[in-house]
Amino acid sequence: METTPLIPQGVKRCSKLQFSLWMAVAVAVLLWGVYAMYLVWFKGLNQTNMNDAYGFALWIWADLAVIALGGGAFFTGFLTYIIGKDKLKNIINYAVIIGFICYSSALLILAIDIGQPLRGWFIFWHANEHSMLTEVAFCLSCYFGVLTIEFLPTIFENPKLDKIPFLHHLSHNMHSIMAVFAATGVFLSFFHQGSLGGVAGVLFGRPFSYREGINVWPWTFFLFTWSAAACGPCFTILITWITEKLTRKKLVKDDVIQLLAKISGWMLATYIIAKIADTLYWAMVTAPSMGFNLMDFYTNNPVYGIWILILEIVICGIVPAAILITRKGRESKFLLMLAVVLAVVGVCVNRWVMVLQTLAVPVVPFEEWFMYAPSWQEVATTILPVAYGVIVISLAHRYLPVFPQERELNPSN
Amino acid sequence: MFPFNFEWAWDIPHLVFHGALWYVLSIVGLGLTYCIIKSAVDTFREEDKGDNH
Amino acid sequence: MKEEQGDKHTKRYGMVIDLDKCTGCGACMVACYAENNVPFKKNETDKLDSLNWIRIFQLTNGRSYPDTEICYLPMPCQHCDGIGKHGHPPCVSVCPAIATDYDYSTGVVSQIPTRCFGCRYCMAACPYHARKFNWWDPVWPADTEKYLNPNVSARMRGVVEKCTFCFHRYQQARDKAYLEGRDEIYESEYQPACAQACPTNAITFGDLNNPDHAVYKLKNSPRAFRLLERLHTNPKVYYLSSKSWVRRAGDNYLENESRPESNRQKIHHK
Amino acid sequence: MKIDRRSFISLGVGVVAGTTLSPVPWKLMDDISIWTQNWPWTPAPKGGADSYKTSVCTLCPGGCGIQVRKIMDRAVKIDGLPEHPINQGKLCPLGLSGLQFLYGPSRVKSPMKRTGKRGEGKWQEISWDEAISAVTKKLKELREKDKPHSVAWVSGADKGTIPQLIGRFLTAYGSPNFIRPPSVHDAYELSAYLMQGQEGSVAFDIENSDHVLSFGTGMLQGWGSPVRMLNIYGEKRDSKKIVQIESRLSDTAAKADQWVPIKPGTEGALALGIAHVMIKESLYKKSFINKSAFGFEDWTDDNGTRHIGFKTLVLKDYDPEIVAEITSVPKSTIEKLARRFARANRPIAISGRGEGLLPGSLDECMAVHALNALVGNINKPGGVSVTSEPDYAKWPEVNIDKTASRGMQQPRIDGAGGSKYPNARYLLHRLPEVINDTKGESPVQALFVSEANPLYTLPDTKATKAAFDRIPFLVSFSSFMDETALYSDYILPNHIYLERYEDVPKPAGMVQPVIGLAKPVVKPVYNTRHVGDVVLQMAKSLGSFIEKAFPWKDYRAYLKTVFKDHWDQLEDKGFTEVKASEDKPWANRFNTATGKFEFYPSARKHPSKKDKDKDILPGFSPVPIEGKPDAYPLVLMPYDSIRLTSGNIGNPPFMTKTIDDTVLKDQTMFVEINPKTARKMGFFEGDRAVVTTPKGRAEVRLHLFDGIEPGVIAMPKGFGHTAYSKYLAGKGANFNSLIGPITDPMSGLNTAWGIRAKIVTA
Repeated sequence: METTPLIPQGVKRCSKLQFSLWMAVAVAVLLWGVYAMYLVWFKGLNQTNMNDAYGFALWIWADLAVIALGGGAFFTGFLTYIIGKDKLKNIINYAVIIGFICYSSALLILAIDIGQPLRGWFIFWHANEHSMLTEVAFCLSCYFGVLTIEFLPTIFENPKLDKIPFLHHLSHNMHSIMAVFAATGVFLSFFHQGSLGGVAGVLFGRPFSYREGINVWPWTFFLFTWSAAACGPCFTILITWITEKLTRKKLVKDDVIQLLAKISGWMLATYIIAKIADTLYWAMVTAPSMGFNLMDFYTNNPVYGIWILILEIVICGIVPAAILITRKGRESKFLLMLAVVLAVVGVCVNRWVMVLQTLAVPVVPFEEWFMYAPSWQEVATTILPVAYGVIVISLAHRYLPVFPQERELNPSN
Repeated sequence: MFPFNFEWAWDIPHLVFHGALWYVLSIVGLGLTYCIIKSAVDTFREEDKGDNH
Repeated sequence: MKEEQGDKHTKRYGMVIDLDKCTGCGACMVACYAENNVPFKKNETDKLDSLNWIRIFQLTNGRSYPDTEICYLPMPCQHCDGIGKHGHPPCVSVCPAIATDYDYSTGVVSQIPTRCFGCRYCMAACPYHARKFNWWDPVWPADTEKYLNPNVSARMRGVVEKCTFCFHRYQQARDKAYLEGRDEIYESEYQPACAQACPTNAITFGDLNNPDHAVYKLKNSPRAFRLLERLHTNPKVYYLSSKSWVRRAGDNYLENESRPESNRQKIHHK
Repeated sequence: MKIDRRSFISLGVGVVAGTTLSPVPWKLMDDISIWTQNWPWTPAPKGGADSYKTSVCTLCPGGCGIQVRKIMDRAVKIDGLPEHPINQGKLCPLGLSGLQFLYGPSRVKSPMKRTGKRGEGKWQEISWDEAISAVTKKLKELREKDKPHSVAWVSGADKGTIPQLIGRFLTAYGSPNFIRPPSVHDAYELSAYLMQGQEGSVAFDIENSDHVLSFGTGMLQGWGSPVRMLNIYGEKRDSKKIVQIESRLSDTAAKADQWVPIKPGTEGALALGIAHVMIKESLYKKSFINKSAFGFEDWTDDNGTRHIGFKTLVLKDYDPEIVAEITSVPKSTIEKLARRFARANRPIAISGRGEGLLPGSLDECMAVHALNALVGNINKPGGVSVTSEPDYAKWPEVNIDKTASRGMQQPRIDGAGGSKYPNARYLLHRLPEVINDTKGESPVQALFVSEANPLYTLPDTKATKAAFDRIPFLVSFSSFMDETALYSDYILPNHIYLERYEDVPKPAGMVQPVIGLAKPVVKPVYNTRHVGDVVLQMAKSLGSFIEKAFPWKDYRAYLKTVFKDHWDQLEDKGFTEVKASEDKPWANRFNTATGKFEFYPSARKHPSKKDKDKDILPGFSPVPIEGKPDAYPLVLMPYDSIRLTSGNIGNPPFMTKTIDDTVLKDQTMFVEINPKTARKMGFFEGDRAVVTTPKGRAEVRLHLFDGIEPGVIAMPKGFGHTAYSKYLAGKGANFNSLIGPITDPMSGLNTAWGIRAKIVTA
């Protein structure tokens, strides 16, 4: 264990060799993804298994999923800075970093996903404000900016950078008005998380995902924000737990995790009630008015059975909510982790069906179900952000004072 | 995005959407500018102090 | 299928396709390729990776030999008017960059390939799969580049394209009318390539608001139906069929649900 | 050091900030976007002056008028010519794809000489002079050997000035072997000749008919003039009933008022069963039968021999009960069909399967034609008539020398018009058999092929190839690298129709005597030459009396002489009506020995055996197909799709693009099979399988289709090309490679309509 000026004082870090090996693995995976990205950019989207029925596929799912999971940043920020749950300051840095990774990944995937990446800025320049995607793009970019601002002070707290007086002050000053940034971020997040829900919800040509709502906002708008607020913190807890396991030390105190888990639990519980109500209304009113029975969406195809609805709502919704809102459930390490994993899976399944199953369901009566499996290029470019995330977290953890409680929990010899 | 884009219209959806957008951008921009200026001022003051010592 | 009497000055161009007449010969598809510079590849058998602005579907009544019946159904972009008052097709409002638009003076849903940056949200929105993506760089082998129509730009890889009701022909007709000092465009002056070519005259095209145009009357035929009307996409492409199973195949119905009586009563059986 | 580093970092930060705040990145972003909108590898078609040229499409014998839109010197679109009487501004997918032939990848761009093995595709470009002298050298050599009759010319058509020019060339040279590929019209014309004594083309006035009883004719799948038929269907649908009799729910059957499924190959029996009902219920037109028909009732000839008539034969042998058993069409249906047909005002019965590239059985054709006689709807508006060929192309006789004269007296190689098949004119399908059966030197020493692709279109591809291997000199005039061109020794590429003059005779089956003129709408794109000019140049090169037989400067001059009075209108409008001088189309004139319509065609003499009345009268004997049922439990039939050409013109990429994914997937074609048959054999939709017939095998996939009779499988014609470009070659299998010809012993025509087959898992 060595300490250089680069590593925050009073914390233990693994050896340079160990760190390098770990990074090498991550970089190798990253390069694989970069190669696939290169293929897609230079040869075009024919490198994917998408087609005219699957204009949206794995990548859009990945986008929706990482943004939902990155929701931990805004919701923890909301709780910390706006509600004033000061305890959560002990995890907010990490939540912000995870959010930062998720959002930058989402932007990268979007840049790969569009057919004309060099014209991608048209979404801003020639914006159609009626499009949910425009709203997403603006909020996503703005919020990514906010996340960067939220992340920067932590970077400046690196011992080496902190020595630069300007950065030292900047870090301090940014901290001092962080609530303003966080509030803006929360405002943006409420909208783009919702807009992502709106993306599928407004498709009145797609009976599987179409939902009524209030004014221009379909119910999915609110459900997406809600579920991101519920499951994002779960993802933060999960990643914190994984980081603790990998670094073999405790980084955040249990009471912090418990508080976050409890709030998540109640969010999840209320969300799942709303989701069930939404599903019932959709299955009994919306879809039949379009000529569809609930089971039309879950039969006559090799993949999408009713199991996926049960998985999403019962197994990955009701079960984790029940665990998290009960003290006993929360306090059992196993049940807690089970619950956060289920919640994370649940939100991913929700995003999957809202994108992929929406497109799989035949709407024209004389068409059949459309099935899709991603090409390796799509898989590689989707794993790319994971590798990137591992690298950023590793670097951040090694060089930045991410966890305020780390020193207290791991007193040095 | 700007009033000089030809698809711009002075209607309610545009005003609501872009109003919100520019509002947010202003807050973030002003906040950031404030931090940078304040930090620069702080830095100079500190240096002045250091000089005085 | 209630139609309000439209304003005489606002045109709503639309199409009526008589499925009783359509023999599935494919002339509309080929005429469209030739008119609109639609490219071709070695393998065009993956119909979800095949640029077709109009595609012919074969419908069957699902009964076994010898009671089987088939019906051909050509499907171009439906140029939906959308929910509520027209101008809100499923695809237009979702496009983040206004690369597709609803033209209020004609009702045509346009597509600007140079504006499109290929997000494909419109494709996800369109229940008819009328929108096609340029997955590949278009290639015209040998000297085939020479036959390209200068009135329609060739689309580059990475953008969405679709049927435009041959809007360039409308522009040409409008310019001609203007030069001749006319306000009105004659019905015959603006016909898309598919309607022009159709050897059985199954495709009729014109202004749905204009009582002098053939489509005006045809759309109110008791044989008329539209695809997926229950979604309120409000298409401007009408179909005619004297077979009730075909009309039923145009939309989704719950088991034991019947088509609305208003349509069924008026059917004359041939 | 520290300061250096610091200032370095500051500098870097400054540069980045400065650049970001400067207009450079924004301008760059904009420029890159503009570049993506104008990618140099995505063509931007140039504009220019707009013009339209009228012409006629000759991609099939339909004779549709076209207008070609041009931008400067480029042809950019082909549309139908609105004022043309055949297509009225409409066009079929093939005609609309025309420019893909003009500019497409399968064109032969210059005269070529084979350098590799036959079919290997190794060529040397040669000049036109070299090409013509190479060909005439061979012709001279054969004449010197006193073998002018060993030259044969396969021409895609026999009507029009180019085929006549070729015919004249062969006559002058001394060969009787002008051969045209078979067509259903061979059977129609032969039936009309035998029963009506009229020579000429058979016209079906479907426009004015009110009831069409079709025995499998692909009226909407390319039969006759395809756009004319589609136009009638679209425009006059309500004024007529269409009944389609066939064992597969074809496009025509699907659009008919009634589809009558039938056991394949028994159509003739059904026609006779219908005749039985009409006669028995006295529903036939007595005025016509009594006054204008012969052989209906029993009769006694000059020698006092008693003969049975059609009535006796039909009443005795074709009771609906029996016919129902043969055809599997229920008795009640037969009766209904007969009554409806008889009660219609202007009913037409029409035979011939699919698009009509196969002549089919003469007996069947005559049996169906007998129905037209029973309703007396012959040589009448709304009926079936025979129109003589217009006689605009008349030239002085050719003076020939002794060699040529001896050559001309030799029997035709295909046996048509000879002692065995006296009534047939061309029997191309027999050519491979004749060559393969001849020991020693091939009877064909030189084969010329123009506007035809026998190596693809003839049944039994293997045998055809074997025969071609024995022909020492093979010349193709094809504009495209088709199978025959690919296999030949020299290619002398013709202009395509958009680059050349050519008269277009009245399309088959049509009443109105419309003659069209194809005109060059663009300058020749490649180094090709009009086959008419090449013939004239060959004649010139052969010299002496042959040269003298062709006194024209070039083909256009010749064409102008031919059309004299009609030329101006042809040049101006692109079409004209030319009536045969001595024939009124509706004249009720039978040129038979009796001067009547003959149910008992006295001209139908079987050369070998003693004729029985039953052999002469239209009757039904099951048309045999190859293969034993125990080894080959299924029956394989071809079907024609209007989206897939099956003749000498290979399918253009546009049309191939329209083909459904249940017909072709990747490079594999589908064979249609009834779900019941498939289930019994354990097959599912899309399964890969191998179809085997006594003639060949093909790897296919299976498409379960309810519209096909159990036990029957069907595959489209037009796939399985080995030549042309990658946009066609290698897709599916050629039906002709799975079937052999079956020669009708009476007429010599090829009657094969299917073959027995089996399928096994691939």
